[in-house]
Amino acid sequence: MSTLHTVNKSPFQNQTLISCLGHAKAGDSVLMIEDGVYGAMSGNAMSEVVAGLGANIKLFVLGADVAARGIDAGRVAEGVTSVNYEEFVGMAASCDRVQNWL
Amino acid sequence: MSTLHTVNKSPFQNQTLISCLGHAKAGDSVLMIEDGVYGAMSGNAMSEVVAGLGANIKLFVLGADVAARGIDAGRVAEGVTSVNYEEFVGMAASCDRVQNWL
Amino acid sequence: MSDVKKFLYVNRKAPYGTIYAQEALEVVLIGAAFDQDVAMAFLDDGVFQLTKGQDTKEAGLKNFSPTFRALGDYEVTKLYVEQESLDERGLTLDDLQDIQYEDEDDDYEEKPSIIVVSRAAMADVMADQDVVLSF
Amino acid sequence: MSDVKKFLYVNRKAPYGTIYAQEALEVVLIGAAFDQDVAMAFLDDGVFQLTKGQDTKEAGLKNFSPTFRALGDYEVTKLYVEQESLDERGLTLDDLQDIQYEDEDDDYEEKPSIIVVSRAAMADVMADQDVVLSF
Amino acid sequence: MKFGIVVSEGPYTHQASDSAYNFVKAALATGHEVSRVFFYHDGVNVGTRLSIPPQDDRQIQEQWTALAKEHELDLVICIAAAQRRGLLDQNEADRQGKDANNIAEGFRISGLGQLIEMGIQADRTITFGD
Amino acid sequence: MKFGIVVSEGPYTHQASDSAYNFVKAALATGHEVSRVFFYHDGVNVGTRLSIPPQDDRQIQEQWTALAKEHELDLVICIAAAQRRGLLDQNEADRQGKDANNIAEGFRISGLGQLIEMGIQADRTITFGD
Repeated sequence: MSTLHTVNKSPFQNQTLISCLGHAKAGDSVLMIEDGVYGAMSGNAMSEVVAGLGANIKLFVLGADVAARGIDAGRVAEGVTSVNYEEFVGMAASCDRVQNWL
Repeated sequence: MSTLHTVNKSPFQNQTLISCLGHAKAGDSVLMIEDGVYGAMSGNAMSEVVAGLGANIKLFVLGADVAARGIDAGRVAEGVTSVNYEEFVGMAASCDRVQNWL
Repeated sequence: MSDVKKFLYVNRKAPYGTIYAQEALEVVLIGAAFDQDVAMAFLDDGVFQLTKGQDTKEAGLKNFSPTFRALGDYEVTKLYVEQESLDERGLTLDDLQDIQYEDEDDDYEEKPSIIVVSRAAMADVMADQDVVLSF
Repeated sequence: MSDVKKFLYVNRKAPYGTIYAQEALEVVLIGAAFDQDVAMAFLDDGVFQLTKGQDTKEAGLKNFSPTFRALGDYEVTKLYVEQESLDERGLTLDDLQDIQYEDEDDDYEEKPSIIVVSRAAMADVMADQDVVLSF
Repeated sequence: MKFGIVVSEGPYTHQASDSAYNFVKAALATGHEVSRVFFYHDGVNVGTRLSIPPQDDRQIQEQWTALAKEHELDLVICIAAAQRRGLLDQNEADRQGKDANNIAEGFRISGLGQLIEMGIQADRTITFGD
Repeated sequence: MKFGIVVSEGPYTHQASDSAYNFVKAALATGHEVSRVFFYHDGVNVGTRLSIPPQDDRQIQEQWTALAKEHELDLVICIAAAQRRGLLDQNEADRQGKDANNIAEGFRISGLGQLIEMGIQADRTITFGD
């Protein structure tokens, strides 16, 4: 029994990613989309917070939204897996429910 | 030469109030409106941060938006002045410019 | 899967600045007719939706907060409110509306609809749903 | 007051998730025809607007980032970017587009439009304006 | 697997309707079913036929209308949210005494019950919003 | 003193248009002038005459139309933002080959230059948005 969570807000501007990670359970997946993809970058003021809160959670980022924002793939933090829309669909199908953090 | 700043976001959800207070200059006025009025409450996790950053700034809150949200007038932090729309207009007129933090 | 699904309406936003709280209530009221297992969750700024004494007259807005007290009539009786979210905002149960329902299985006794839960318990509630709708 | 006003366009939001960055640029381009003293400020998530290498094809969005490089042709040559906002986001000037203008007062020499300033200096820029439009 | 999709924000202003469109296309391309797309809050504005986006930008309403035609998608606009925001079909315009309608081909207006019904019938319900 | 007002969000969805309305009323009541109200981004949706808000709620478009009539306010809807979002007057509908228009009485559609002009002419420019 696991949940796929999506987050679409920048963690520099908005508390939503922090709240999501604080409620996700061990083994859940969190997918960062839209402006949420900034939460997947390494080497910034939020990186350690995200890595710490996400330690027991599987972290993903939508590659299309990473590319749109000019984030080099090499800047995506270690431990975050980049997926495309087909894989997003597959994740939604294989979890038990989807919770969208807006 | 002073600026009237307005902030309309909850500081619990969004970094805008912090950014505004970090850019306002000594003697400027910051008026909290709409969901921004939560930044004017005492006795919570943000109160000290706001009081600290706002030490040299005049803090105001729109009474109509405080009442709408069920915040008792006694819960507005010390040092924050409640104003009505006519006073808001007067403040906008007597400053040199208005900057709206959205 | 049984015919009854567990629906959770998640409220994380303050009222009035945006319409999400109000339009979430409209969904909940309509959804009540479908005989599903329904609950609402209030966390983060969503806890501000439940404050008592909301007076929107001077702001010129529609005060929808009385609707929360009508939820019991629609058999929406589980309003989970997160303790940590209250604490961070300096709120206690006393600051919230007294929302009750009549328990038809217990001689129509009036019981509180608000259930204050820890963040960990809120995570358990969320993980126990079939459908999560977020506002 | 002189006939020329100082206009500052303040950009605090990331691109693409919302339209504000794109529609701010549309205002700046139209405003350039009015012969005012114009500058743009990029702080908080607004610095993300200027990153190079934006590729919106797979997301199915319109890539408006090349417009920033055209600003010089419209005599919009002052793009203030806040150092602390870059630092917090792990960005350096190298991550941003190279935006230049031809200085007609200096034999059309190409000069950088981006001016990286401290938060204190950004506050000074803001306090020196007649009109501040926020996006 | 059957997906139900909620779109909660208007076109262009937020990326939500683009993300939903990409998700629905990918779901259909990988053999899944999309039982309904429900437009709520400002999402109702996706369904206006009066928008004229710049020619070099994506045409969001036309994308949805074409996708609905190709895959017989059920694009439902919430009537309560639509009334607040001025999105009408001819039936609603007649009923409310309005002199025009603005709904686009491929969309239909119906009640919030359709959202709950979608949640009951779909295997997964996913919201794209703000 | 002359105020110029920008409204950047749509009605009901955000409080911005309500706050702007209250500010404008208060400015007029205290002897100030409001040189123009400029509707940008989703703010253009304030000017649709097709909205049908619940009867027990405020009627935002009608409030603006009445205030404009009483005080000869200049309510300007940005044409570029309006085209994206499907807000048209008859002139625009004719020009773009659309079969309907939805603009309300008291509003007019014009270019972004009107925003800059307002900034130049007003003593203070204030934005209500999100």
